[in-house]
Amino acid sequence: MDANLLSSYIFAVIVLNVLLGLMAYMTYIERKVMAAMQDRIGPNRTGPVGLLQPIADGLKLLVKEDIIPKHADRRIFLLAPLLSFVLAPVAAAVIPFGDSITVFGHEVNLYVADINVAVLYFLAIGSMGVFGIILGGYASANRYSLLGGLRAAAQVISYEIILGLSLIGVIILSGSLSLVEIVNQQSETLTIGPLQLPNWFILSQPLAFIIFLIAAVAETNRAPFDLPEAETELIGGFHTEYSGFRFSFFFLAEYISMIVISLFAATIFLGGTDGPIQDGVWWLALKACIFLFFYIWLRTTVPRFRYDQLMGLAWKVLLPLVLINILLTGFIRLWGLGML
Amino acid sequence: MNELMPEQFMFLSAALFIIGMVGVLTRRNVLVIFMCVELMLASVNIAFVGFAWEFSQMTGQIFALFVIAIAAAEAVIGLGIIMALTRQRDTVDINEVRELRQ
Amino acid sequence: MAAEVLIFNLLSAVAIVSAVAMITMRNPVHSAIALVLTFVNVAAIFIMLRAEFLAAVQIIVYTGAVLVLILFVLMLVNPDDLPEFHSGKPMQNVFGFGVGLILLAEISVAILTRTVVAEPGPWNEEGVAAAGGNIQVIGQLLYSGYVLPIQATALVLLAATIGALFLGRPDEDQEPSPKRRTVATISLAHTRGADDDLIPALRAANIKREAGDRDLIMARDADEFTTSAEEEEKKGQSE
Amino acid sequence: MSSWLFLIPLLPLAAAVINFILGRWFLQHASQWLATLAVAGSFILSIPVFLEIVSDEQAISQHLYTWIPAGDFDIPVTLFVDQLTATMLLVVTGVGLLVHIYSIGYMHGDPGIYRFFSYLPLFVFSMLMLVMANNFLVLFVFWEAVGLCSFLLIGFWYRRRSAASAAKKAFIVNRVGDFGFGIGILLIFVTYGTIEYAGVFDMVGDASQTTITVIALLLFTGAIGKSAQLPLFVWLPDAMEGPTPVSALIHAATMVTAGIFVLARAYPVVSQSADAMMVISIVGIATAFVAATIAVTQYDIKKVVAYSTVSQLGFMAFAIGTGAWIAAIFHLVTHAFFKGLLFLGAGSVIHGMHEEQDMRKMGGLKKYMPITYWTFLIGAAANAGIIPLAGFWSKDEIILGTWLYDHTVIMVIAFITAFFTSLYMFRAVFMTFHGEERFNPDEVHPHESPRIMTIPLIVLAVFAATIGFIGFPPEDGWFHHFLINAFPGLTLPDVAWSTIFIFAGISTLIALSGLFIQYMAYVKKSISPAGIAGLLGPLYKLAANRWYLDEIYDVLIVRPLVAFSMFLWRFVDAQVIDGTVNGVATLVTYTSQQWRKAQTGLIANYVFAIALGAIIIIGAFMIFGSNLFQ
Amino acid sequence: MDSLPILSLMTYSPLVGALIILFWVNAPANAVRWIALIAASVSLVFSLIMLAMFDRSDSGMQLQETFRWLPDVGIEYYLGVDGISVPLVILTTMLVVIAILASWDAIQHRVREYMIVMLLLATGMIGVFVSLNLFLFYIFWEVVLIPMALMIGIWGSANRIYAAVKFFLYTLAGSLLMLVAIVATYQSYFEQTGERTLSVLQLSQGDYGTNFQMWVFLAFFFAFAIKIPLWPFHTWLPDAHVEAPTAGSVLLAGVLLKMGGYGLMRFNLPMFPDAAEAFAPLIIVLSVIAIIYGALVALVQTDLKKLIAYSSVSHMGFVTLGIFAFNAQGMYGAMIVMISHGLVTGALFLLVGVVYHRAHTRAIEKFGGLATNMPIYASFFGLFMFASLGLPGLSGFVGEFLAILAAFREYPIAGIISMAVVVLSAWYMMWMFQRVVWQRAPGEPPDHDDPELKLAGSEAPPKVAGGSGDHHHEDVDPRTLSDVNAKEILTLVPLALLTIWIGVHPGPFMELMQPALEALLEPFGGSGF
Repeated sequence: MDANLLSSYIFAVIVLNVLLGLMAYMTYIERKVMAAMQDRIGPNRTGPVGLLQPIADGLKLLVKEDIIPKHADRRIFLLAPLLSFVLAPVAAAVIPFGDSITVFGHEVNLYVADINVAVLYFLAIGSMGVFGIILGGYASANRYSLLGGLRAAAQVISYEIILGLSLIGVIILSGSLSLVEIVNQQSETLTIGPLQLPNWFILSQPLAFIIFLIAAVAETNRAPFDLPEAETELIGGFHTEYSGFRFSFFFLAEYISMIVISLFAATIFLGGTDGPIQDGVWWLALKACIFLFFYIWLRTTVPRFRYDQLMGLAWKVLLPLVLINILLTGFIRLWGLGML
Repeated sequence: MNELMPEQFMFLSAALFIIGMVGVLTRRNVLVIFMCVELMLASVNIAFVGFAWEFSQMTGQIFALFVIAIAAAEAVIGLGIIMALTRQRDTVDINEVRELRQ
Repeated sequence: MAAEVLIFNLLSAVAIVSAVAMITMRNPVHSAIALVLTFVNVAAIFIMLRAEFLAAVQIIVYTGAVLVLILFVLMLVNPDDLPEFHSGKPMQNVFGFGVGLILLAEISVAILTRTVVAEPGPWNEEGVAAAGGNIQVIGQLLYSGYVLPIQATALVLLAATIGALFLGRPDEDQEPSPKRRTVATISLAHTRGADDDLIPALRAANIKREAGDRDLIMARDADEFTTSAEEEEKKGQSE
Repeated sequence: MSSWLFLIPLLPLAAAVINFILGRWFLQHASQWLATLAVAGSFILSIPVFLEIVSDEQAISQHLYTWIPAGDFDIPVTLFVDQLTATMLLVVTGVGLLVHIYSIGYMHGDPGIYRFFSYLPLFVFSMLMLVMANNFLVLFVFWEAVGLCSFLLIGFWYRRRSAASAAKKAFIVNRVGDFGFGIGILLIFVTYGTIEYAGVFDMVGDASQTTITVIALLLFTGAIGKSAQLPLFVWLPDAMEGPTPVSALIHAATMVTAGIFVLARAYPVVSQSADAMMVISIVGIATAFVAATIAVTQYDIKKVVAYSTVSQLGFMAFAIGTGAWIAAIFHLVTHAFFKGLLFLGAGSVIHGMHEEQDMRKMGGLKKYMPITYWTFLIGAAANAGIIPLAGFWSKDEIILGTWLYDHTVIMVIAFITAFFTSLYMFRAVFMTFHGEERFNPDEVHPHESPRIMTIPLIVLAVFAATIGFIGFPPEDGWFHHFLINAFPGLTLPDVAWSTIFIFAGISTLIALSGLFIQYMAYVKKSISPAGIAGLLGPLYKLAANRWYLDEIYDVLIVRPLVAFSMFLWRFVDAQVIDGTVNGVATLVTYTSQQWRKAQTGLIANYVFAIALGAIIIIGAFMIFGSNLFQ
Repeated sequence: MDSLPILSLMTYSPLVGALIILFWVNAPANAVRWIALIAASVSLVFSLIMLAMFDRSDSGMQLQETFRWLPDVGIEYYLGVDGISVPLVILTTMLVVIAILASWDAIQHRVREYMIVMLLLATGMIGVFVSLNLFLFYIFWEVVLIPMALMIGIWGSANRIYAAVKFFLYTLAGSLLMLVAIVATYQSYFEQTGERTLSVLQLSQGDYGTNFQMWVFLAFFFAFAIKIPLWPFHTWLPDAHVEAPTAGSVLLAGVLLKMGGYGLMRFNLPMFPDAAEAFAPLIIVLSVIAIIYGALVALVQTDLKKLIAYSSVSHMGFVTLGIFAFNAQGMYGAMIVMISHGLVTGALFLLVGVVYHRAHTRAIEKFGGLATNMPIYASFFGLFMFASLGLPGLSGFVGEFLAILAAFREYPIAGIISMAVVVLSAWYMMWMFQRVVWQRAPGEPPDHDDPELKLAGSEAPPKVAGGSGDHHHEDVDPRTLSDVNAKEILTLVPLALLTIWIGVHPGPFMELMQPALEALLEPFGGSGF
């Protein structure tokens, strides 16, 4: 096994653990922020200002009784949360956290893999993630769960298309599907008259960015598009019957996908590790945090969509917009290349 | 066997294809049959891609791409038909749907 | 490289085993999951065969879309209606396996006795790398030599879209079949209990629901399930 | 003169066309004058032509245009006038003119008069072209055209079912003759490579005797139809449904003699074949006899005259058959006049009797219509062969011819026929004009016809009485010497005066005996015709029913043919052919139904079939297509 | 091609009209009619220009137009006319104009579609006569088939679907055989010369084996025999004719049947002379059967159109009779019979259409005495009846006599038997004429001057046709029918004039054909010229 591969594995383990830790505190931050927005205090008992709350929650979930409904499809019931949980962080493998650094004389890349189909890889993993939800919903032998699963299936497939298409514009401009390459391109400087701007794709693809943002929220089943869970309608949707540790897997998966997609968005549209001063992983973290905050913000402010509104938004509003965006980008690209 | 032999992917392709075919032959659930057909298409794709690999060609890959595209179209239509079928007949048993026999 | 062969064989084995599982599982959902596994393995094999783009597409399209749709449909269908694996025609199974074995044998013979006739093309590993990668090569070839097929494919997809819309539309002019039991929406799972009669779609379908019925309701529009006062009035007059 | 030749037929044609197109709305009764003037013009133009022929003894012709240039079948339309034609020209235009004049009176007040005066000149045109043709095909064309005119004129009162049927019958029966005639023309062309008279006649001898006989007989077939010979004469009596002037012109004077004309025209061919001549004479004498017997039994005045015409045509035919060519033409000419006269006279009677044709409802008309009576009498006497009227000379010459050319049997029958001729002619005269008045005087007021009708009668009567002298003395008259040029190779026989006198005597005796018998029967009432009829029994019935020829045709030809047609339609067409077609379809359907069972609707079965197919194809390829097992 | 593409203009001007109508969706019916008429008239004018440009002394193809189309397989756009096609083309363009005029009032239902179909049909028919590439020919051949089937199937009378399907299947069966034959010939020629061509002229140069010729000749022959139609392939014709609308019958009889005869002359004879000679006796026998059979069956028909349809079978028998006699008279005869039949039978169908339009029946027994209230109609009827039964001086005689003569020269028995049709045709035509145009209306009492009345004493008056008892109220009394109007006269007069012209002076027509026919007969010894 050669060194490169080994360093990749090591880095992957690091990323995974960081993600899990982040996820834990993501829940904490969310509760805190929401509390602030709702003029509450939020968790404050466990540890200083409730900082140990996530750990306590984790422990609670671990020790709770693992209930499997009698009519459940046992094997799938067991498989589904695992599937969700495993697939969520895998997508992070292609996100570049910076250039290579030298550790113990080895050059270590700050990404798990730079594959030439990274964007597609990300989408592929994202599309697989929904299996956990569907199967979970199905296996619970609960009508609400099933509905949740079905909703998830339809929703994710619909928004997957929007998500993918919104990235096409970026891909056209960058000419590559590799995230490393895309980040590299964004680190260039764009000079427009007196202005000196970073070549972030949010500037050249604003429409795509907005659409991506909306689609990403839907893709992660977060409010206001959390129809598959929809406590008020479906009593929790696909995870109604899940408890304890299995429930935590779904819970973890949701938050990890949030983080991963935020990282991805930051990489694609906001230049990744590129920053005004001293490029580095902190810039990426900062940008991702903005997205995460945006997620929380959305949850507290926007009410849940009705299901037909959700689908209508995807097919009747976003899809045409994103197609127009692709068309315009294509023309601009051709014009830029002098082919028109 | 130090190197990947072309025969390997061919056998894989053949095996998957035959499995898919046997599935079509033996199953009654139209959705399963549908999945078996998808499997057969995928097995053909393996052969395409494998030959492309063996001969350093791109044509195989491109054709596989077309196969995938057409398979997607077929899936949409097929599932639409199955939906319509269940709405009309309330069954997905292929043996109960024998209108062509009339 | 033995590792490569090993990985390939491993992937193949998993693919074949899960494929066999797919056709032998009683529960179609299980079959679907087995198929997912097969497809993932196939995608992995694609990567081994230097078709990264196809691998991604395979996952996105087959696994992420087609199978999800299949699952979706599977779940919409009343599981009571799902037929069992053994169709009651044992001859069918015997013949099915028999034919499969013979064909497999024939193909195996063909594979083993084949003679290579094609000349290697330019797209070996170095060639692809020089051209900028797998995607770049496919893209260039696709939009230079295969413009017509890709247009045709686009047309097929368009037709499929229209066809799907057509197939999925509610039957307007058709008398609702009394046998039809599942009228539902994903959106409105709250059945209103005794208020069933107020749901026009159900009333139109002349469906009396019973306690144990599954009601998966597919509706275009939630408004379909709410009747305005005017409509009620109109109904009253006409009756 | 030859450059003006085309005007002779053109004038009537122009009149016909103008009358037909403009007659209904613009000309109405004026059409009769146009037609009459046109025919008069033709007649006047014909006279110098005739005179030129007489003086020059040379045939003249005028080429108009090429009709059918089909390779070596090159048919010109050329007007050709020789002695025979010139004679016919005068007869046709002369009688035609008189009939036209007569018709002005006869057709007065008829709403379709413009049609009448369109068809009649058209007939004159066709007849003129017929006689002036220089080849057989053009002859055939106008042979048919006169048939057309005959059809149109017989069916003039088309609202009568009988008239319509008669017209159709006339045309169809004529066509039966034309069938043979047409084949004759084909055979002439195939044999000689041309159908122009001159060419054919020059080469007659080139063909075999059989061919010549066949050609002659085929031409005679046409004549059988057109000239109403046995067995096709049935149409002519029915043709009396047409207006009487039509009967006079077409069915007595001109058209029906076209057959005789054709035989005369084809003299070089016909005369070469003794067998054909024999057949012609036998048919001719049979016709003459049969028709004469029928005529004796008829009550319809026009029918009597019509059968008389058939009988006289039989005379002409056997005259030709026996070799008395000139006598035949001579009889043709005289017959045209006296038979035209008889018809017009009959028409006058009918006109005066308010469209009554049944002689049983006439009688004693002599005092009401004297002119008609006298002219009719002259015509009847001429027909019966009373010396010295026209009919006597020509008929006597024909019978003389049978003697001269050694046809004794025919001669005997001819004498018997002549007796019958006299019988029916005077029967008609006496029944119509003498005896008691059998009509109802309250309803019918017989009256003499207007002058416009009587003048033609008188003119014709004069001719009927005197025209015979152009052939005097028999076999040596002016007419014979004039016409002999049209029959190259024919020599006028030298006949002793004694023979002539003997024959004339016998003829006269026979004619007078007929006159006497009828006088006794119908005027004196001393002989009962009914008694004689009863005495003869079946023979009388046979004659009265026209020898059952119509019935025989109906049973033997018409009905079987219609039944056969029905069989073809209902069975062969609908059952056999459509049955085969539908059978193929049914077979396909049935096979498909069987094959359909393979379509079980079970997808598994289809896939199984596909897989099996794949196995077979791959297996076959392995075994036969590869070197795997070699 | 340096001059005007006159043939293309002529062929496609109806199509242009059809397209205009097609895209003018809400066109008023009258506008549609006018467009159709103008388009057809333009085509007619072009065809007359073509006639003017045509060199009568040249036996080859003239006014040729060639475009490369699919040169690799020998398919090209190749038009041209010779003396055989010119008269037929003009006949077609003229009959189309007449057909459109005849449909002016008769068609009130789906006028747009009708005119589109009609114009499409026109293009197809003209195309058949001018195309010299077998591929193109086949396309046009099939183009004719579909509009005609539609016309019968949509605008026909009661049993129209059956008739349309029958027509379609019969003809299609033939066409498919022809397609096979075309491919076979193409392949054979390719094997001989290594050149891929579908040009008729080139294929005619090929030297095919006798056995091959036999089969391919038969395949072509079936297609054309069905179209002609030769006995025993004729049973589609009566049904199609009876059910088709008037204009459809006119075009069917006037043009479509000619396509069969034309096909024989254009393809079978030049390409497969040996087979043609070998099969000639058989075809002559079939022709003679058709002639007599058609006439006999026509005799017992009770439906006007059916009678005329069977008479068509009889007449068209002369076409094959003439062609396969292989002499000059036969060829001329066949051509003139085709033209004449187109004029005369077309006119007869128009005439039937006139009364059908007024009385809504075609049953012979429902009519009678039309001459009284429809004198002009009766005159035309008489004229065309005589033309149909082969009265000399009208067009029918010239062709039929020549055909009979031709047959008589080669097969005397055939000539004699077919001559018998002069009796039969007179019989069935006149019987029909008598019952329809003459006599009195069914149930009408005899006239006061009718001799039938006077027979009362001696015998009962013959029953008048129909009798007074079975006079139904729903039937239109034939006595109330109005005479032909100006439009109808306009359609009939040109046909009448041409009928008379060809009958009286066929010379110009025959000179037009002569070089082409001479060339056509060359491989057969060219006897008769």
